[in-house]
Amino acid sequence: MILINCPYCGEREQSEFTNGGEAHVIRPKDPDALNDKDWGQYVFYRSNPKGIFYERWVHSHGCRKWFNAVRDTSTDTILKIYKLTDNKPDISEFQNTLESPSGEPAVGSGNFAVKK
Amino acid sequence: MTTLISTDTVNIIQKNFQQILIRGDGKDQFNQIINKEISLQPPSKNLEIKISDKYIFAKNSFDQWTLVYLIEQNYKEIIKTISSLNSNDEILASDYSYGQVYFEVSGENKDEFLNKLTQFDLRNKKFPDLSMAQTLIARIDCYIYKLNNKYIITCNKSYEDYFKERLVDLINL
Amino acid sequence: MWESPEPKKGYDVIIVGGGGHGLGTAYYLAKEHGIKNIAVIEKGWLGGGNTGRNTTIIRSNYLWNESANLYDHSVKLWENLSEELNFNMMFSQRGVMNLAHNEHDIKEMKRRISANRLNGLDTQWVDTKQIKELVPIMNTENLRYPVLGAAFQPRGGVARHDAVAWGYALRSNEMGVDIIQNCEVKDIKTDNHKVEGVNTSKGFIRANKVAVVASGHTSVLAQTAGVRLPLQSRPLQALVSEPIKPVINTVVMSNAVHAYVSQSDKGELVIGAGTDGYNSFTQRGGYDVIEETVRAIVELYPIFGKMKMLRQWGGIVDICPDASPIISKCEVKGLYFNCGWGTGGFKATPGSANVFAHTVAKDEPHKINEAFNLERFSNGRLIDEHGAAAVAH
Amino acid sequence: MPALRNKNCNYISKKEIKITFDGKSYSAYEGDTIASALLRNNIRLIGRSFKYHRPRGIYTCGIEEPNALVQILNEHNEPNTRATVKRVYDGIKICSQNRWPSLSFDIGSINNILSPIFSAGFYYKTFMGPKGFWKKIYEPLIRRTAGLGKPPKNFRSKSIHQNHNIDILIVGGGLSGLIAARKLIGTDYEVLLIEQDSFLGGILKNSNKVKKVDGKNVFEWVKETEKLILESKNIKILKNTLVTTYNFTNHLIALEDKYAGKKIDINKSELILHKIRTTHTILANGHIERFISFRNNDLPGVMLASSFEKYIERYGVVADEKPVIFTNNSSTISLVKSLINLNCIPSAYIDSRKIDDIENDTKEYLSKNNIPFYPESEVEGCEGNKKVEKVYIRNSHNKISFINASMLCPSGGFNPDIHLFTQSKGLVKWDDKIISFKPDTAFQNTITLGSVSGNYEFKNLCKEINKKLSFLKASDLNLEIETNIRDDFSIKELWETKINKMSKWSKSFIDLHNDVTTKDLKQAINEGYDRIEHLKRYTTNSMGTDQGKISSINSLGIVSKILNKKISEVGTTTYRPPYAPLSFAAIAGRSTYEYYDPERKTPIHNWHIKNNAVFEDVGQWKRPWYFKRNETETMHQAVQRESRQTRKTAGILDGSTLGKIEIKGKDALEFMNLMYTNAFSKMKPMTSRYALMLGEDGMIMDDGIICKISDKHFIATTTSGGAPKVFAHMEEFLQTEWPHLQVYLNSITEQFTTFNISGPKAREIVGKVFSEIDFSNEKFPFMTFKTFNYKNTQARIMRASFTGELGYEIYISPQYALELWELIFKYGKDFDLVPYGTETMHLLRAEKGYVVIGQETDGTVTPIDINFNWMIGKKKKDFIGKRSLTRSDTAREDRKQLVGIVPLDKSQFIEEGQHIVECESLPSKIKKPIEYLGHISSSYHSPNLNHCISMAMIKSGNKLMGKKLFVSTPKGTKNIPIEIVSPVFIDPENKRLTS
Ligand SMILES: Cc1cc2nc3c(=O)[nH]c(=O)nc-3n(C[C@H](O)[C@H](O)[C@H](O)COP(=O)(O)OP(=O)(O)OC[C@H]3O[C@@H](n4cnc5c(N)ncnc54)[C@H](O)[C@@H]3O)c2cc1C
Ligand SMILES: NC(=O)c1ccc[n+]([C@@H]2O[C@H](COP(=O)([O-])OP(=O)(O)OC[C@H]3O[C@@H](n4cnc5c(N)ncnc54)[C@H](O)[C@@H]3O)[C@@H](O)[C@H]2O)c1
Ligand SMILES: Cc1cc2nc3c(=O)[nH]c(=O)nc-3n(C[C@H](O)[C@H](O)[C@H](O)COP(=O)(O)O)c2cc1C
Ligand SMILES: [Zn+2]
Repeated sequence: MILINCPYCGEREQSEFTNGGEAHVIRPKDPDALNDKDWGQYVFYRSNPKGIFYERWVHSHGCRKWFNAVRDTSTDTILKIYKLTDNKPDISEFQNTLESPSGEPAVGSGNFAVKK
Repeated sequence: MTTLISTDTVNIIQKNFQQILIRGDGKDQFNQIINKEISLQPPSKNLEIKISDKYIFAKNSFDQWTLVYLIEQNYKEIIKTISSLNSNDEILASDYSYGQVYFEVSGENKDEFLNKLTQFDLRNKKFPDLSMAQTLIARIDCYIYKLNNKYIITCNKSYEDYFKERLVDLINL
Repeated sequence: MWESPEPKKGYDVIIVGGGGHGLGTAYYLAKEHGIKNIAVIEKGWLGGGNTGRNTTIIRSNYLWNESANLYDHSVKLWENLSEELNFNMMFSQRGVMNLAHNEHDIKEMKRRISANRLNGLDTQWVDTKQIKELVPIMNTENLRYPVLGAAFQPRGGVARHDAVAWGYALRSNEMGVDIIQNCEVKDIKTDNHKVEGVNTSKGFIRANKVAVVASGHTSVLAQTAGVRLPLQSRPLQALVSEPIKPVINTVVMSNAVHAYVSQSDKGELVIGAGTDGYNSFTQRGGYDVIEETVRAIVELYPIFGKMKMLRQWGGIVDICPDASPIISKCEVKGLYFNCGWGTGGFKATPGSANVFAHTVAKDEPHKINEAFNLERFSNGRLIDEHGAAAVAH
Repeated sequence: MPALRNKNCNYISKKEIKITFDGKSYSAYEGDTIASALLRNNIRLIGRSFKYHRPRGIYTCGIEEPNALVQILNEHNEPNTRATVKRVYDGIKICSQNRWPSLSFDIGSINNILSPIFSAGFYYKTFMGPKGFWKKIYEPLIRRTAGLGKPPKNFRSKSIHQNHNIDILIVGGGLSGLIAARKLIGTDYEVLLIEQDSFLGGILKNSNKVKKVDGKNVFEWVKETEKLILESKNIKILKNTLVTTYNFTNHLIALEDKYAGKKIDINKSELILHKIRTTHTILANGHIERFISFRNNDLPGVMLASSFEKYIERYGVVADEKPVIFTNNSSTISLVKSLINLNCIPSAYIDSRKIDDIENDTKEYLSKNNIPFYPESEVEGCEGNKKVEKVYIRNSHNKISFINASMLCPSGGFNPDIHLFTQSKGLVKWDDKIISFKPDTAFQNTITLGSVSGNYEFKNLCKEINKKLSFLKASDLNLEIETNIRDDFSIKELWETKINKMSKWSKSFIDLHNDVTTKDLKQAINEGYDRIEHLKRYTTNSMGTDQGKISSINSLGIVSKILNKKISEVGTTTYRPPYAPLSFAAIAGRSTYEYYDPERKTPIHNWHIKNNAVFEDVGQWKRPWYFKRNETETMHQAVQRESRQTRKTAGILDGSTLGKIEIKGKDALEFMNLMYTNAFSKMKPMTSRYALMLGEDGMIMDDGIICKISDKHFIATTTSGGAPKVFAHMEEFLQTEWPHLQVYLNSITEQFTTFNISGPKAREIVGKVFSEIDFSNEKFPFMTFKTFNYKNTQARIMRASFTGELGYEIYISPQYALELWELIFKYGKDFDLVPYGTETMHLLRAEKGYVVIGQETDGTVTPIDINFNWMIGKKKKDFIGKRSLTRSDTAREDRKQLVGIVPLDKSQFIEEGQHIVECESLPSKIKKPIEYLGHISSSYHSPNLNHCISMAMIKSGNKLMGKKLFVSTPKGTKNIPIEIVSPVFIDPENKRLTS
C-alpha cells in the first residue's frame, strides 16, 4: 500500500484516495462537433503506459480535493505530485528506467523486474 | 454528555453537539463576513484549528471550514448565523448540528488505542496540536481534532452505534 | 517436450505472448487452419503471465448472449481438452456458485439464470438450504450480509492453469510451431497501415500477420504500432493458504462480500482478491486488497480464520470499459488483438484461442467473436458485463 | 529415556508441565517449543510426508521447518502448526498429521512404493482415460489424499490490529539488531525492534559461536542491552513477533503471538497484527542454514547442524549424544564445541572440503577430542527403520563405509535471509564467497546488517553497522566480539552427494515438504521444463508451507549444474509475502463478523425495531423492508396490506437514507444544467423537479428530485446507494472540468431525517401536524416545497410522490426526528396511517410505472430507453452524457425499451428476471439458444388491481404495445401468455398526484 502525499493534507495511505485515471484529458468543449469515433476516444480511451504516467487522484476519505501525480507504473514510485492549477511537468523531468516495453530482464522473474 | 469508556489509560466521552460546515474561497471578503458573524477569524492554513471557549474553528480542507460549538447554543441563533452567512452568494453554510456524533478521547494511551482503529499518524511531528484531519477511523470517515491532551472525533450519526461498539470492543480485548 | 529454437527470419504468423490464449491460438491455427509456419514469442517463460497466476475458475454463466456463447464455446472445448491434447488439464467440473447477499443480487442472478437457460446453459438457482448442503462450512446467516441464495453452474469448475499452457505448447510444437522464450517483442513494425513484423530482443522477425495476446502488456505493444486500445492495466491479486484436507468441494464466488475460493487438488485454498484501484505493472498490488479479501473469506467461512496465508501474488490484467474482451482486427492490416480479458479470461482460453485463430487465418471474425470488436467503443454497442449498475432505491 | 539437559542454558525454565502428543502424555518445560519438548522426550517421528507419507522428524529449530507440522487439538484445532516454533503450555494437546490409522503405521505410505507414478508432473501425464474416469474416479481419489491438517469445526477469532508510525524499524533482535538498537538509544528517532523469539540475542543465544561481546559474557551483554533499551524513551521492543511482509513505501506487517507459551483465552485477542509505517527499515534478520541432499536425507534423525546446536544452547536439550556431523563449511565446528562442553562426543565429523582448506584449529580440536574425522568426504546416505540407524560415508578415495548413529547433522552453508529484502523489491546478487545470494541494491529505505547482508564475519560487524548507519544522527559504537570459531568463513559448494546404493525406498530429497526429489528435478529438465519457474511448477519444488527456505538455493545449484549455467543466470523464483504462513484471522482483525461492514441506521431505527420491521441492507444502510403486523404475517401479506392501506388512507416511509446535496454559488444553475439531463433555467424558485443524471456514456447513473431555492441555490436528492457516488461525481466535475464555476457543495444526507407520507389522507395528517402551514392544492401544489421553522430548526416539506398518491416529503433535523415521527402517528391514527418499507414502496411505484434505478436500469439503459425523452433538456447545448445519446447504437430504434406487462390469465404470476419470448413453450432441454426480446425487470401482485403487473425492458418495446407474447417461468416449459401494455397501471392522468 503506497503512501501518497496529498498536497493539502500530507502523507496518507493510498486507501484514503481514489484514482481518477489519466490526467490532462480535457472534456471536449463542443461534444456535438465530434464524430462517434472521436467522442468514443474521449469516453473510453485512456493512455496506459508502462513507466511514466500522468494521473489524477482524489483524497476521497480526506479533503476530497483532486490533484495530479506522475507515477512510474512499473515500480509504483510516485515521482511528482502537483495541484490541478500547476503546469504539467515535462516528461524530461523524469527518468524512465525501462529499457524496453516490458522492462523485464532475461532471467529470473518479478523480483528483478525493474530498477528504481 | 456520557462517559463511554473510562480506564486508567483511556477515557472516552460522547456528546451531542452543534456544528456548521462552511464553504468559501477563504479570501478577504470571506474572512470579513465570517468575522462579522462569529467574531473569530477563520483559520487560513489548511488543517489548522482556532479555538476559543465557545468554538473550535477548523479549516478542514481547501475551501471548507467547520465551526464546532463547544457550548450548546440556542438552535435559533445557529440557524440565524447560517442564513446570514448564506445571504452571501460566495458562501455555502450548512447546518451540521446533531447529524454528527462527537467523542472526546483522552488518557495516556490514547494514541496507541486509536492506532488500533486507524493507521493515521498521530505523532506530534506529523499531527501537531491544534490541527485537525479528515481520515478513516474504524473504516469510516471521521474528523479528528487534536487539542492539547485530547482528541475530538466526529463522524456521521448513522454510524453512531457501530462506532461506539468498535470503541468498547477494543477496550475489552 | 517442446523445443526452444532460435527465431527464423520470418513466419506466416507471429503470435506475441506465450500464455494460454497465445499458445492456443497457435495450436488452432496449425490444427484447424493448416498454418504451421508460426512463432509464439514470449518475453519470459511460457505461461508466466496471467495464465500462470490465476485462480482458474471456469464458468460460462454470463448475462449477454454474445458472452454466453463465447464462454460456453470455451467450456465445451474444456470438456474434451485433456483428451485432445493428451495432457491432463485436471478440469474439475465441481460447480461454480455465485452468492446473493441482498435483494438486488437476487434479482440480478435470477435474470441471469433465466437468460442462461434460454441460451442452453445449466445455471440454476439454489436456496440457502441447498447451499449449506453443497458447502456445509459456509456461514449463511450469522454475518453482516447474509447469504440469500446463489446462482449455481454445475458444469463450471477449475482446471490446472499451467497444464493449459504446457499442453498447447507441446502439441503445437509437434505440429511445427516455433516457441521462442525469453524473447521480448520491443515494437511492432508497420508500414503504410500494414504489418511487417516485430523487433525483438533477438532481432527483427518478419511476418504478414501479427497477433498480439500479451494480456496486461497489450496496450503497451499496440502503442508501438500506433494503435490505441481502450485498456487499463491493473494488478489483480490472489493468494493460497496452507494445504488442508478437503473441506470445500465447489467454487464459491461472492461480489458483495468480495471473495472467491476453491480448494486445489493439493489441498490449498486458492483465493482471488480484487483489482487494485490504479494502473500498475508491478505484479504485486497493495496489501489493503489482500486484507479486504481475507476479511471476506473469514466472514463467509469463519473456520478459515484458523488457516494461514502461504503466498500472495499479483498479475497484470487488462480491463476494457465494458468488462468484455476485444478479439478483433484493427486499422493496421495484418495486426490482430486478443485482449481485455481483465479478471476472467482463463476460462475462455480454448474458446478465445479457437475463434481468434479463425479471425487471424481468415482475416475476418468468427461468428462468435463478431461482437467483440473495437468499433463498439465508437458506436456504443458495448457488451456490458459489469452486471447491473449501482444498487439504488 | 529423556534427552540430556544442558544445565547452562539460561532460556528455559525449570517449571515442568504436561503435554499430550498423539494421546500420550509427556513432561516438558515451560518455554519449550513442541519440538524441543518432544526431543526432550526422545521422540523423533513427528509426522508423515505430504505425498509419499514417509516418516518425518524434526529437521530444524525454527520457522524454516519443512517437516514437523502438527495439529493442535485445543485452540479450536489448529492445523499445520510448526512444532519448531509453537510454544507449549500445560495441558496442550498435539497430534500428528497426514497419517491413518496411526503415525507409525500409515496406510498412505504405500504411495512411497508406488512412487514412480508420482514422479514430477505425474498429474499431467496420468489419470486421463478412459472417458469419465477422471471425474468419477481419479479426481476424487487424488483429492482425498490432498492436504495436511484438518480445519476446525468452528472458530471465531478476536485478533486485533495495531498500527505504528515510526522512524526506524529494526527487524531481528539478534547480534546486529541489538548493536544497531544500542546505537540508537537516546536519539531523536522513534524506533521499534521486532524479534520473533521470546528472547533477544539471535546467534548469541542460538549458538556457541560468540564467547563475549564488549568483554561481557553474551547472556549478560544481551540482558544489559535489553535493559538499556527498555529504559530508553525512544525504542520499543516487540517479542514473539514475526515480520512477515514488506510492502511498498516501508510498510511492514508483523504478527505477534500474545499467548506464546500460554493457554489461549478465547475472550481475548490471541494475535496482534502490527502494521508498521516507518521511514527506515533495518533488516537484521540473520541467515538460514541450508541442507544437503543425500540418500534418505529425510529420515527422522537428520537435523541441520545449527538447529541441533540451537536446541542445545537455546532450549537446553541435547537431542542426541553422539550425532554424526556433516558439513561443507567452517562454522559447524561450534556444534562440536557445544557437544564437547557437555561431554558428548560426535560419532563422526565429515567435512567435504579439501583437507588443506579445513581450518587448522578445527583439525586440531577434532583430534584433541578424539572425534573421528573424515575430511574430503561426504555422506552418501543413511538408512534405518523410521529413524537414522546407519550413516554411509564416501571418503576421498570414493570408498563407502558406514557407521552406526541415530542422528545426522548436515550443514550446507548459510543463506542470508533475503526474503524480506526481496519482498521490498531490493535487488540481490550472487556472492561466490558465501555461495549464496545477498542484498545488492535497495529499492526502498532499507539497510541490511549482519548475516542478512552476507557479512559472516563477527569482527567486521560493528564497522559495517557504523558505516551503514552513518547517515543517522547517532554516535559510533565499537564493541569487541570474541568468538569460539574462526572468523573467516569458508565453504565449498556441495548441493547433493553422489548416490551409490539405490533401492525403491531410497530417495534424495530437494523439497522435504512437497516430497520433491533431486531425481524429479532432473527428470523435469529432461522433459523440457528447464526454466526455473517451470521446474518449480512442474515438480512443486519450493511450493510447500516452508517455501523451500532450507532448500531453494540448493535446487538452483543442482539445476545450474545440469544446465551448465551459472546460478546467477538461472535466477531465483520470486520471493513473495508472507515470510512465513500468516493467520487469516489476524489479517482480518476485528473488521469481520459483526464488524465486517459498518451498519448505518436512521434516527428512527429503534422505533422500527419496536414495530417489528424486517430490515433490508441497502449499501451500508439498514432500511425497513416491511413491517410484520404479527408473528404469522408473511412478507407477501404485509406488503399487500401496507400497499392497500396507503392507497386507501395513508402510509409513511422512513426515507432518511436518501442522499441529499446542497448546491450553492453564483454559477449553480449552469452547473446543474450540466450535471443533469433536465433544463433548470425556466424552473421557478421553490419548485422541485424529478431529474436524471447520466454518465458520459449516456447511460443512466442516478435520479433524484431537485429543489430549486433560487438560481444560485439548489438541493438535490439522490438514491440511497448512489449518494456518495453522485456527490463525488459532482465534486469531480467542479474541480477538474469546470473550476471556473463558482459553486459549493455540501452533503447534507445526515442532516435531515426524511419521511414520505402519501395517500389520499396525507394532506389531512400533515395539516394537523403542521397546523401553521397551508397545505391546500392552490397554496401548496404538486412539485413545490416550503421551508419553515420547527422547534427553532429549519425544516422543509416538499410535495412529491413516488407512489402515485398525494404525497409530502418532510425534512427535519435528526434531533427532533423521532418525536416528530411519533407525533405524525399520533395524528395519523385516526386515518389508519400505516408505516411501510421499501418493498411496498417498490410495489406502489410499479403500479404507477415509475422506474427504480438499478432495477429497470442496469448501466446499459438511456433515458430514451425508458421513455424519458421529456426529461432531456433538448435545447441545452451540453450536459454530461448528451453526446453519447446520438451514437449510432444508442440512437437505434430497436433498442430495449420500457413496457408494462400483464398476464392474459389474471391468476398467473410473472417472476422477475424471466424473459419475454415469442414461443408458447420451451423444450425441456434447451440445446439451441432461444431468442428473447428482453427481461422482466419488476413484477408484483398489485393489491389494488388484484393481478400481477410487471415492467420489462424489451426490444422495440414501444412498437409492441398491445402485442400478445409469452414470458418464461423459472422451471417449467410452459410459458405464460402476456400482453404488452403501458407501464403506468394506476392513475395515468395523475389525478391523485395533483389534486
Ligand atoms: C490473480 C488472477 C486471478 C484470475 N482468476 C481468473 C479466474 O479465476 N478465471 C478466469 O477465467 N480468469 C482469471 N484471471 C484472468 C486470466 O488469468 C487471464 O485473463 C488469462 O490467463 C489471460 O491469458 P493470456 O494468455 O491472454 O495472457 P497471459 O497468460 O498473461 O499471456 C500473455 C503473455 O504475453 C507475454 N508478453 C507480454 N509482453 C510481451 C512482449 N513485449 N513480448 C513477448 N511477450 C510478451 C507475457 O509474458 C505473457 O506470458 C485471473 C487473473 C489474475 C491475475
Ligand atoms: N562465521 C560464521 O560461521 C558465521 C555464519 C553466519 C553468521 N555469522 C555472524 O553471525 C552474526 C549474526 O548476527 P545477525 O544479527 O545477523 O543474526 P542473528 O541470528 O543474531 O539475528 C537474527 C534475528 O532475527 C530474528 N528474525 C529473523 N527473521 C525475523 C522476522 N521475520 N521477524 C522477526 N524476527 C526475525 C531471529 O529470530 C534472530 O533473533 C553476524 O555477525 C554474522 O557475521 C557468522
Ligand atoms: C492455482 C494456483 C495454485 C497455487 N498454489 C501454490 C502453492 O500451493 N504453493 C505455492 O507456493 N504457490 C502456489 N501458487 C503461486 C505460485 O507460486 C506463484 O506465486 C504464482 O504462480 C505467481 O508467480 P510469481 O509469484 O512467480 O510471480 C499457486 C498459484 C496458482 C495460480
Ligand atoms: Zn487531502
